[in-house]
Amino acid sequence: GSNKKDGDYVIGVTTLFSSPIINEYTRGMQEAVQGTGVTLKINTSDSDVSKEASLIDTYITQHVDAILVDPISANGSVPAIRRAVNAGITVLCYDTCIEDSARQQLIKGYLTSDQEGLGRTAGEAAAKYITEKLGGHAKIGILSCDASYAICGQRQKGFESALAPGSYDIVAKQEGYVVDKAKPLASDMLTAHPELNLIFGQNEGSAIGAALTVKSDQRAGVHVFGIDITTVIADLMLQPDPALLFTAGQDAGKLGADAVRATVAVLNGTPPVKETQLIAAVPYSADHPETLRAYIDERK
Amino acid sequence: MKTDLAEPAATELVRPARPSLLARIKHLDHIGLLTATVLLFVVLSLCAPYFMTTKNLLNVLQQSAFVGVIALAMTFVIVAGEIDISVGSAMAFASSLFGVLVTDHGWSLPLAALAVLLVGAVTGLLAGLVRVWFDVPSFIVTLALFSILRGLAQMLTDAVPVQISSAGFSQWGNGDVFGVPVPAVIMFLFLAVSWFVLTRTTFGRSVFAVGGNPDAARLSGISVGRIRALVFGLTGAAAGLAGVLQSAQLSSGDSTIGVGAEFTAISAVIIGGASLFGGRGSVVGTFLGVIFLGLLNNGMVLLDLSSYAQGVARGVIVLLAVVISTRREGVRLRTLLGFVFRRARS
Amino acid sequence: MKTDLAEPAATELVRPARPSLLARIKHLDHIGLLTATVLLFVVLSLCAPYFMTTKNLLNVLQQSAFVGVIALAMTFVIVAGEIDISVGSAMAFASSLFGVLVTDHGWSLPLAALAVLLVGAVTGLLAGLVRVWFDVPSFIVTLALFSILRGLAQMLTDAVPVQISSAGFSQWGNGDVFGVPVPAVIMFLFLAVSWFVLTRTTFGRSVFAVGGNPDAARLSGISVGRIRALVFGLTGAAAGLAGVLQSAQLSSGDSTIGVGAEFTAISAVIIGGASLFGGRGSVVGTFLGVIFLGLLNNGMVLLDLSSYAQGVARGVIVLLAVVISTRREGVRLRTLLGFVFRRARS
Amino acid sequence: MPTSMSASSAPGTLPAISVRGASKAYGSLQALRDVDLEVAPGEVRALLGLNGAGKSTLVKMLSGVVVPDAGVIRVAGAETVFRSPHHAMGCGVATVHQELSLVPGLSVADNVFLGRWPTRPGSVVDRRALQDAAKQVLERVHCSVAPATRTGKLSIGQQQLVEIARAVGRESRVLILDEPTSSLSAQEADDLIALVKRLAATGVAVIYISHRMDEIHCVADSATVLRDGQLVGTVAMAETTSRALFGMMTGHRQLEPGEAPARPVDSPVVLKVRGLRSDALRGISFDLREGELLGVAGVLGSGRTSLLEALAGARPSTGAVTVNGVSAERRTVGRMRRHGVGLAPENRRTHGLAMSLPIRSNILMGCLPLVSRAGVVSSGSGGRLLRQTMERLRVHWRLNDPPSTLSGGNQQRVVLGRWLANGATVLLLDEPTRGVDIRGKREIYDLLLELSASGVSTIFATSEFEELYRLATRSLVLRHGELVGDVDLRDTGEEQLMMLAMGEEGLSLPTRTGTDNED
Ligand SMILES: Nc1ncnc2c1ncn2[C@@H]1O[C@H](COP(=O)(O)OP(=O)(O)OP(=O)(O)O)[C@@H](O)[C@H]1O
Ligand SMILES: Nc1ncnc2c1ncn2[C@@H]1O[C@H](COP(=O)(O)OP(=O)(O)OP(=O)(O)O)[C@@H](O)[C@H]1O
Ligand SMILES: [Mg+2]
Ligand SMILES: [Mg+2]
Repeated sequence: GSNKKDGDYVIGVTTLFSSPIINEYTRGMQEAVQGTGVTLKINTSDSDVSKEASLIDTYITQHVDAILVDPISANGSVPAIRRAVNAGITVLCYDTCIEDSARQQLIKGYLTSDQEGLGRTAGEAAAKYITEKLGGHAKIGILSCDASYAICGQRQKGFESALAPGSYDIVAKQEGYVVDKAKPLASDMLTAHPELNLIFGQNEGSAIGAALTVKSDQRAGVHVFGIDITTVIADLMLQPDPALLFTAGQDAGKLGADAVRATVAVLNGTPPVKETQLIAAVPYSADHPETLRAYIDERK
Repeated sequence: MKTDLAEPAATELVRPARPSLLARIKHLDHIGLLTATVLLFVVLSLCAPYFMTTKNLLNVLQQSAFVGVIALAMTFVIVAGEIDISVGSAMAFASSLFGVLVTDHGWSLPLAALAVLLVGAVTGLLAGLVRVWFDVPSFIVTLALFSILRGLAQMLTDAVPVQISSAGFSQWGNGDVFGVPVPAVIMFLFLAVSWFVLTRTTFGRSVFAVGGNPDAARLSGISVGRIRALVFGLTGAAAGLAGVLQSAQLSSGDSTIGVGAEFTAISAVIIGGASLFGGRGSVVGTFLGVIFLGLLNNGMVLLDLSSYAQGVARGVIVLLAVVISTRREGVRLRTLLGFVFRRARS
Repeated sequence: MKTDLAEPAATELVRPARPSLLARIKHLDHIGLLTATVLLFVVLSLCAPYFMTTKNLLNVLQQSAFVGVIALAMTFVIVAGEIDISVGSAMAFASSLFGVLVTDHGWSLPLAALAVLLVGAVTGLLAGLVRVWFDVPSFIVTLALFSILRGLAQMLTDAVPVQISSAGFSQWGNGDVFGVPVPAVIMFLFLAVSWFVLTRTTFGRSVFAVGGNPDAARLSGISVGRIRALVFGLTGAAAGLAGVLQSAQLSSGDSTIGVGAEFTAISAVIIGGASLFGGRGSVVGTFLGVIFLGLLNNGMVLLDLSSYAQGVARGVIVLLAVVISTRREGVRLRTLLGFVFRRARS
Repeated sequence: MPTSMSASSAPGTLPAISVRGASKAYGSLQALRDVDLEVAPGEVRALLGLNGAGKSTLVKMLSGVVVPDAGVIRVAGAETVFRSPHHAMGCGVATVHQELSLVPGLSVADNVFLGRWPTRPGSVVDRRALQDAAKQVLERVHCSVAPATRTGKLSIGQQQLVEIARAVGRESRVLILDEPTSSLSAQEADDLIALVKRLAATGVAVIYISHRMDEIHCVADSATVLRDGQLVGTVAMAETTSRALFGMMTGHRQLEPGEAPARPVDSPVVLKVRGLRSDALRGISFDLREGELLGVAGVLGSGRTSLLEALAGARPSTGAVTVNGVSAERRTVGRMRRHGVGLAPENRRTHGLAMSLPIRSNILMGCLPLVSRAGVVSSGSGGRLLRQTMERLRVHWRLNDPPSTLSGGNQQRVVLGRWLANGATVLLLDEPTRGVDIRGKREIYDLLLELSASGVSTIFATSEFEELYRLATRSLVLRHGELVGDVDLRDTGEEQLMMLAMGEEGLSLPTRTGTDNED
């Protein structure tokens, strides 16, 4: 309903689940609508496709002007979104999105952190480290979230694409993206593969879990490259000779803000942007403590 | 005797006094739950905008249908004095299997659906047989199944949702019959059937007998083991059905669905007035319980509660609902409050 | 009578025979579970490289400690004939609360820890009281708490882990005493204490009495309600402790931890030979169960099993373990197999 | 009724049921060894024996519950092997087992036809047919309960009748009753016996187990006696005496029952009750003197259990109770225990004992404060206490075995032991010898007399006059929760007592619940 006056839009937002990164998204969104008359309805779908569907249906009944969705499943989320579009609601994706054909048809815009880029950024840092510190070859362990979330697969792809072929073997891979599960997994992984000298954590939980383990198991030889930035991660990297050397942070706050702005723009009649708008990864390295401190201070 | 467990207070020590008038009229059960539901309904229609729209109420029905089907079957399990916490995983497994059969193996939809229901029923049956033969509490057997089926589902799909591209199919999940969502229609059919089976057939009576006093049942020639195994076959099939419907709604086979469904279903059954110790329960009560929970979830979103607050509110309200609906004679809120205060004082 | 539930076969129809010799020597219980554990141990040390290293075994101890503490407390709950499925959320709540108290309110670590334990105990106690006063099955009460506490934890931290930066603190979770990880040490202390309490104190005896036959207990002057409430206070406190330890290990207060801990803990207790129907169980058995599960998880990772396969394997093996360890007199694998075959034939 | 109609003597007629060389061992224990039994149509055969003699085992064999190790069963001459209880019933052998086997959640009608509900095509229960059939059967056993009543609401006695109705409803050729009257009031027992006779008259063969001699004499044509799992012999009742039967059961001749001790008049009052009221009690007042054995008589539902429970603090009550001069306020079981008052409940299995726990714990659970310091149980004093208690009870139990391994009499003594160990001075016993054999009874009687001599006062509720007169010289009589008599038994006959207990209503069964429809 773009016949409305600018300012009094209602936007329904779905989030995947409750996590620091996702809080950054919503924080950015909230900040973006400060002052403008736009109201946000934010609900989490708890990584449950059917709950997501019911959320979207509820937004439809509430006659929201637009829905900003972080779809759980490339296919599974389509029908609900289609219902929304058929009900004349503008739908945009952020973070993740639905499969392409449907997306072209239904989605008025898609903003995401460059997932592959995140992986690549981490990968490049790792590649540098491998040539400089590991004499050109690494035995890598992966703590993954890709069994549960497609974007993690893209991150993995990006990460490997940045590594010189033959410069690494992936010797172990375990699915563990919640920190209390990830830590024991990392620990067992290190035990099973003493030769292991580099861990890639596909998300915040796995990166933290790996870093903590390397410390507590005193495996000085092993270093962690991760994805996502949180105060906890920053703090870990600021410690003396940190285990977590590098993380490719999503600029989640910016993503959230831009996503809302894009939505409002579309509602105001600016033509929708069909191609994906990528928010660049922000590199955080243990070698540059000042950026890390800055990150933490912003959130004090 | 089991019921001693169900109502410790109701054993010889404190026998129910001669039935009060209130108790007499209450032979249309569920008065407590009904009151609660109506209350919730009124509150929401007053506070929550858009709640009282046909569209929204139909939504609630559709959203409740999936877990509803499971809860109805769960009623049999619980009346028989058992419990099944594997249904959520079973749903995911069914959905995944369905996706794989249709998309990767090109089975026809009805055939695949049938196969999935069958597999579900058989899995449940096997679980039931393990419970019976080795006399392991069903909580444990189904806990194991809970972990096994989720794993199998992920193996089948490699945890990547399997697209099921067929316009007709998504109608199973999203279409409607004279405006009523298909899943809701199916739930109603299932309600009618299971009501009839539980209250009118020998199987239903036997379920009550087994739940109420297994020894008595055994002595009267009721094959306790068979009944126990069968009820798990029932939840298995129901989970299969729910899985297929869910796949239809999502037009894909997905191994991540159904998390926590077991808890919702069990809550619904208990809210519906069944006893976890067997021998007591009704599908109508369960249905009310399902609707109650559906309204609750829907209402909390409409009221813009934060997802955190929703968790808290859900817990509290479910507990209240159970307390109200399981008071022996109907609602009796007075006594309830009196209770709290008396305790508070002493 | 409760035990009728526990062993349908062992009601009047089949009274336990006067103890056979096998049964007599088996008064050091857990022979079945011990066998299973040893078996697992041998298999792993043969197949899994690096399994048989002190480091790794210490790791297993440390990783088992968190759920271990909870399982030990859970033993009391289950022996009393109750169940507590809120412990996972309680852990998250405790961790979050701890983080907030220390970081945001600058409490000293010990003070905060004490406060968290206290809050945990009180929460559990309240849950217990609700269960007693309103005579709602503990499954439901704790299911509600399960949802409430998770919500509160997220509210407290806004789902963002609260950094607890204090070198000394992380020692609580990662340090060691003469090489033994601190959490493990704490678990052993907890084991010793709870063994003493359950077997040597009037409270422990009362827990058994209440679980064995609440009416008999009541008529013997044991305050059944008090006991029931107290055991939940115990799990509450234990979850608090586990939460603090976990926070120490992660040096942050985190609202996402502890998912599924309730199932692991309950499995451990049942594997340990306790009866879900009360009156039977032992902390030593539970401890063995915890170790068994710890070894299992560790082994599966060492064997580089995919996370899917792990789910399946865990389910199957847990079920086997329970079957083996709950056979009435010790192991008796022969009968077990005989059973299967007989059934298979008929 | 004429014993001549006993067909056992009449040659030629095929026995309705017969078993030859029946043997059954439970693990190491030989519960039954090479027993023969033969019952003719229309015959009422009493099956006698002490606790653990093997009666129920034999019964379970004849009803397909246990599979005999050896032995041939013939029904109406045809050799049969019972595959299941169901099969046995199919063959016309209906059984009322010692333990109640009803489904509390189902209606009376459902229970009467449990597992064989009348159906319409598609195994749909024909509810009208069910109601009608149930009504008829219930009338036949003179049970006034409405078929739609929820069974859980009935009293034990009424439930027992429903059980019997179930057996009768099967129109079977053989009816087995395992201690059917053990939970019935005298009145109900008489009704039951009348019923059994009517059935026998219609040609049904009845096997009747009971520990009550008076009953046996008026119902049975003949008696088969078991001892230690072996057949001692079968005799026609007409040609034997109670004492002969006692002899066969116990293996040696019985001594004469002793006289109840004279009521102590001068000894101090230990328990003073004034205006005791509860949901089921209407202002009861009486005194109990030290060492006194006080009986409580009344028909089913008269309030005996309520009275004892109220005194024990197990059920809320108002009114003044003074124990040894100390008034007992806000009575709970815990507080009354501290006053030295303890209750042995009516139903051992469901309220007295925890069968999953060893005997040791079952005794100690009543006296934890005694054997513990600062909440820590001292195994030393615990063991000592247990030893003393076993000496007082004159038993040697394997304290780590569950009570389920003990006979009825010994199980009752475990509960008594709990209170003796606790140093109780006032014992409240509800039906203390229910389901206990004569030897067990005698032992319990001796124990109680001994205790009273040592100054322990006892109030016991009983439905057996024999027991009442055997133990007490004074008895309270309750009717509808009112104290209608405090009589000296030496000058009050059973008939008078009956009249008092039942009042004008005479012989009609008291209904204790309205019949509210649950369907
Ligand atoms: N299932 C069983 N397992 C082991 N022993 C048993 C079992 N059932 C009965 N027994 C033992 O067999 C013997 C005979 O038991 P049974 O119940 O037949 O005696 P009974 O004559 O019925 O005694 P009561 O008069 O107390 O009913 C007893 O010693 C009893 O302990
Ligand atoms: N099952 C019951 N349902 C409802 N009221 C009951 C029940 N049993 C007892 N009552 C009430 O309590 C009163 C006393 O019952 P109580 O059992 O104490 O008497 P009793 O003489 O001990 O009967 P019994 O012979 O069963 O022991 C009854 O008159 C009745 O009013
Ligand atoms: Mg017997
Ligand atoms: Mg009584």
